[in-house]
Amino acid sequence: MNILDLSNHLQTYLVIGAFLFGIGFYGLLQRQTLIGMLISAELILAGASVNFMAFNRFVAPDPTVGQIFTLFIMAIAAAEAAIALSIVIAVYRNYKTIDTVDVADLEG
Amino acid sequence: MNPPITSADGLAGIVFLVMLLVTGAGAMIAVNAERTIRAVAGLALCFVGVAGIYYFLQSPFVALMEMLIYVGAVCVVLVFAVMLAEPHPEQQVSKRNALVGGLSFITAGMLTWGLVALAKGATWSTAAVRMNEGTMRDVGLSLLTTYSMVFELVSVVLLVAIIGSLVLGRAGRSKA
Amino acid sequence: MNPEIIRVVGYVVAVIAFVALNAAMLVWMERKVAGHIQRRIGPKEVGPFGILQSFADGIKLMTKQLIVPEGADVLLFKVAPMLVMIPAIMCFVTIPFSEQLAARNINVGLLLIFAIASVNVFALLLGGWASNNKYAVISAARAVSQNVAYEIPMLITAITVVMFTGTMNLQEIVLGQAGGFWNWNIFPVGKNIGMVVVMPISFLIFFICSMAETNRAPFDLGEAESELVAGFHTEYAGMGFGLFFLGEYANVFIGCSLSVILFLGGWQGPFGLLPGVHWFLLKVYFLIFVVMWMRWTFPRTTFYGLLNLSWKILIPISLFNLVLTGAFIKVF
Amino acid sequence: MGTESIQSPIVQFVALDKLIAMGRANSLWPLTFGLACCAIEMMATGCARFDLDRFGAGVFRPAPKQSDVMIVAGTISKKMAPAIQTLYEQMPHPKWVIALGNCAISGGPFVFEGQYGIVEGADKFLPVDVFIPGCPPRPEALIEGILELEEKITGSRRWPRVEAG
Amino acid sequence: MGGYFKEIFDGVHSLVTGMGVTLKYLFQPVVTEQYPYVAPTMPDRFRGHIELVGDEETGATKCIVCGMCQKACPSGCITVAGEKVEGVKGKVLTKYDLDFTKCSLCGICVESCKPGAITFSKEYNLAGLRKEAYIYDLKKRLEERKR
Amino acid sequence: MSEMACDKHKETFVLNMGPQHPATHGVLRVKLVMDGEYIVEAEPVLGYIHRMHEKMGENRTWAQFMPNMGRLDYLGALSYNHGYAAAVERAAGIAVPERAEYIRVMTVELNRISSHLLWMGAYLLDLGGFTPLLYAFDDREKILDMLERVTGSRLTYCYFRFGGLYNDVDDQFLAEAKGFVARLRSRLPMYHTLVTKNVILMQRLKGIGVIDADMCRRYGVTGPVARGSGLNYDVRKNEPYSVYPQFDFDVPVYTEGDSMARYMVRMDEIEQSLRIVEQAIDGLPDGPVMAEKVPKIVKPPKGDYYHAVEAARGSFGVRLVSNGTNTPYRMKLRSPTYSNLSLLAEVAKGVTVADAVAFMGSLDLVIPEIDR
Repeated sequence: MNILDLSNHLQTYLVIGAFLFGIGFYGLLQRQTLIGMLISAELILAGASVNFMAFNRFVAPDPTVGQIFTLFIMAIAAAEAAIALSIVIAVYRNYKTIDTVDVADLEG
Repeated sequence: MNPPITSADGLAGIVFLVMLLVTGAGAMIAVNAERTIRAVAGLALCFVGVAGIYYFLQSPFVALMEMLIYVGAVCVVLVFAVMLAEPHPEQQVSKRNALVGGLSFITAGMLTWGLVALAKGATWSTAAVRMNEGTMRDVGLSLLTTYSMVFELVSVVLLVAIIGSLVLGRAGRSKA
Repeated sequence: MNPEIIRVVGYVVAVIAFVALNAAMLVWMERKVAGHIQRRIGPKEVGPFGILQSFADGIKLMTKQLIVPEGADVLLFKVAPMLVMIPAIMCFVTIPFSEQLAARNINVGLLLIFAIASVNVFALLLGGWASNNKYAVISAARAVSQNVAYEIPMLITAITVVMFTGTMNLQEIVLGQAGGFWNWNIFPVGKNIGMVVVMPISFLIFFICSMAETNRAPFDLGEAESELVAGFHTEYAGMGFGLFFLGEYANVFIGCSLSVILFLGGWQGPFGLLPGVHWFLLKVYFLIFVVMWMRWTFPRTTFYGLLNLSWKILIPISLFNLVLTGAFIKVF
Repeated sequence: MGTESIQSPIVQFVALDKLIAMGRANSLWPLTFGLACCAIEMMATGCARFDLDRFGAGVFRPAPKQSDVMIVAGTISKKMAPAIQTLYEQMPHPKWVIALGNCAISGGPFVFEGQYGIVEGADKFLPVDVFIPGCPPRPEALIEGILELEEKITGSRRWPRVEAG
Repeated sequence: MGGYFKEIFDGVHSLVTGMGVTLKYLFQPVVTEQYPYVAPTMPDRFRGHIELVGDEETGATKCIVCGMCQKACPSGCITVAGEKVEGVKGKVLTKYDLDFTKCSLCGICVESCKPGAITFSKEYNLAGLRKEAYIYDLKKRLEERKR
Repeated sequence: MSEMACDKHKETFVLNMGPQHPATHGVLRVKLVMDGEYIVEAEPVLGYIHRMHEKMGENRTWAQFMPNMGRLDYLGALSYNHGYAAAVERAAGIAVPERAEYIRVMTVELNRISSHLLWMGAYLLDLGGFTPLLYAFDDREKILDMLERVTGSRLTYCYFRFGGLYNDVDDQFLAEAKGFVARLRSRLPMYHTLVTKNVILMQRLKGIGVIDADMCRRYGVTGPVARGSGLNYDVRKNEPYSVYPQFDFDVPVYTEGDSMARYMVRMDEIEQSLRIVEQAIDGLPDGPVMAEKVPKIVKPPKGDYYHAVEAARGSFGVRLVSNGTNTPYRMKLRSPTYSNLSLLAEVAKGVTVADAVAFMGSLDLVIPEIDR
């Protein structure tokens, strides 16, 4: 496999998807703030989307399915970002912080 | 297939490598940056890379939508969140202790390793016949015919999101 | 060497050179137009008619000391001006100056421009935030909410054009308007009599939105100097500021050329005259002149007036236009 | 003053230096900065009848970071002096100062024995390059001051000298 | 609904007429006086810094060293000195210094001068690199002008 | 300049407007406590151009204080000349020849027009419109040229003397003034098309910074600001001085109290001033311009004197305390914008920055006059 020919192999995309997922997962566990967690979640979604697109390109019989799925994920992500923004702001208004440790009394 | 570096394909290969690099670097910044604003910038960088990868997957439409929605909207919204909720760039949030960091790193590393091994090991059967070319027109057609449910769902999700964020934003303002 | 590579490199160099020269030219033109509107001369002493004024400014800006303010995010502070410039240059890739003169003919050219231009907003935000300056932050927030608000009617009107022409390929959109100004999309008497009602309004909305998107007066809230000193580039000195400036003019050019391509027939000449790049540039520079003319005539709007204009007037009308377009395409 | 605080390079490119000096001299962006009466004459100089923009000096920038020349137009009170100092320090090199009007040169008519409120001249705390006397000076004098500054930067004068009379 | 459209129409109309005004001026001649090329003439009463008046015939100063100008000046920018010389009535001017950087151009000195020995000059475009250049020795200037 | 001071528990932050800020035309500093784009509290900080005028008055002879008047309010310097000269004349009992008073009124009104024109331009500059400033300056330069021919200076006039004028006007001035009246009358409709009727301007000014008459009374607000709030108070009419009673002019009063009303008052005042100038030119009597019996060194008798005039920005009063010597014992200047500015803290509460700028501009601030 030539290094310049990577773009024509399914594995490349799967690996990068896995990396994005892994990095996102790590971030989700390790990040402290709501915004940081949201960013990590977006990375996980991006990893999933890359996989969808890759399968769509190489193995799917109908090459529109993956694209539509990715578009759907995008819409979800956009909605998620909007909601998250308002949650973050609401939390900030009430607790004056977005540190999840400080917001722990949200539980009860 | 082994394109020479000076040919058009070779050039495309280099660009692809750059895109991979950008994606990886962006993701790393997004997760590891000390300042939230840099994390968002890293996320934007990562999404630009992902958009490039989509372009190589022969779907320019999705690639451009990725740019438009993620970089132009989601990241901007995130920066807004940072601006509104974090007026002290100097003040850092407490770090989670090293044990959690190490554990999460190990967990995530194992997950990634497993997935990569899975991807490498498996053999993928290519579809014998492709129904269409997957161009923009095809995407549009199937979005309005076969997968019209997705279309409707997206609109419902967006509507709910709009109403939800309005309600949340409103509630915060009520004291003023 | 492969001719493909030479072609690519050639285009990149040509586009960058064009962006820089064009910005220099536009700055000079702006100052001249402003001068004559205000009954004064404007730049005059540097070169004939002061045409070298922008180059003097450029030399000066490039040799200025670079200052990074205390407490600023150094990396983002330095990256932001480039982030303004790079998308602007990339947008030029797909703009067809004439039938042959386009760096790349992309099937989704229109979408490409919108997608890449949206990065510009992000750059303003980063620049404003990284400056560690309150004026810059407020200004960046203003610029972005304005951009987001005006993106909606802009995209909707763009969709009406796409519905009407049936393509997102800029070349094909222009080719569809061949054969005299009665075929231009702004007043398509020759093609669809119903659209005559819709298109001029669409053009106006699109033009206003593109002005708002590029933060030009009377929508230059981000740079409202009486309120926010110099806006998001308050802390930028020398070439950092110069790049913001270049980027602004490049964006003005892109906005106007999009208006020309979508509505005014691109490189097509009126009366069925021979098409060519000169027609395109003529129309674009005329629109840019109108933009400048407006800037030197009107006071600045307020933030709330601006959002009202977008949400109460432009978006409803553009939605109505969209519906009408669908109807007219079916009827006529 | 001005350029002197930048270390002179080891290798000199005379032609390039000249070009840079020409560029700087013809693009002196003043800071929008009015203190008192003279500021109105400064505005008048920028307006249609005198048009400072002819010399490329008409781009009044509101932010110190983007301006090259500070026109101290008016009386400097002791309360204001630190702010002016800050503004000057915020301007990037190379930078110049023009003291416009008698107040900025020496305190002008507000100097009297036992005065407690004003700084007697901008040159007490700023490296002033060009002095323009008058109370207030006519706009022509400000144009002359800009030309004088250009002469100082490039070393030669491009414009005819006007003898008053 | 009608009000909505009327508002839009009125707004657009006002904007277009406004643009008409600026367009009209765009094509009108400029009003700029190009200073270094065209020197303006100052009106007779223009107040530059003060200057000693020479006698029309001899060119000698009319100043009688009465010190009225020095006393009248609100900012104290004038310093006059004279000495007794044999054979001449009154004092002879030895020094007439003007610190123009303190002057407020009020004209009280010119008004107070009984013999009309001082007048306003027409120097309207002073600018220089040194502030000491504006501390004038008017007596020397008069003598230079005589020559 | 911009310390990142912010109160963690109030969600507000402090924004500095000035002392070097494009919106303040001078060196006013306004400390704004902001909640997002909204102002919670606005506090003007004065003293950045304090030039000790009142102190100087106690150190100088009566005549030597005259040049200071030109530097107090450099936009309407002649009104201040007039106020001070009239106050001293009242104190010393000097009668002024009628021709001198006519010329005083004529030049003061021309000065008022130039001040209002500059205000209009600078206000539009605050609101982001650049071109009206240059058109206004175009007209203003004509006035300055005329006044320069008469007084010798363009801006900081020192033209009036106790008992009359420094020197007489000539026929050329009268002809030019007449020509100018015609010129400005033909230009005013242009300003209204370009500026007043502009929908953006209307949006920015209508209903912004509303002041009611009661507030004006409480703060001692005078001039166009008070007249924009329905207070029909003009020193020229209410406490007539000089030869103003001989002229026929109206006092424009608007009741809305918003920025637009103040704008309209000033624009209307330009027209009224043109009327006064026209009448003064036509009715200019012959005679001397200097009273005959003016002592060389003015020494008003012991006492306390006050004289107010209508300056471009409101009622300008001079209070003199004389102990019979050739220097004033105490000099108190009542400057109109000082009172007008004190409205800011109350009005700016709860408005956006852009509206605060529109409001501040409509007060027509001249900072050296506030700080004195």
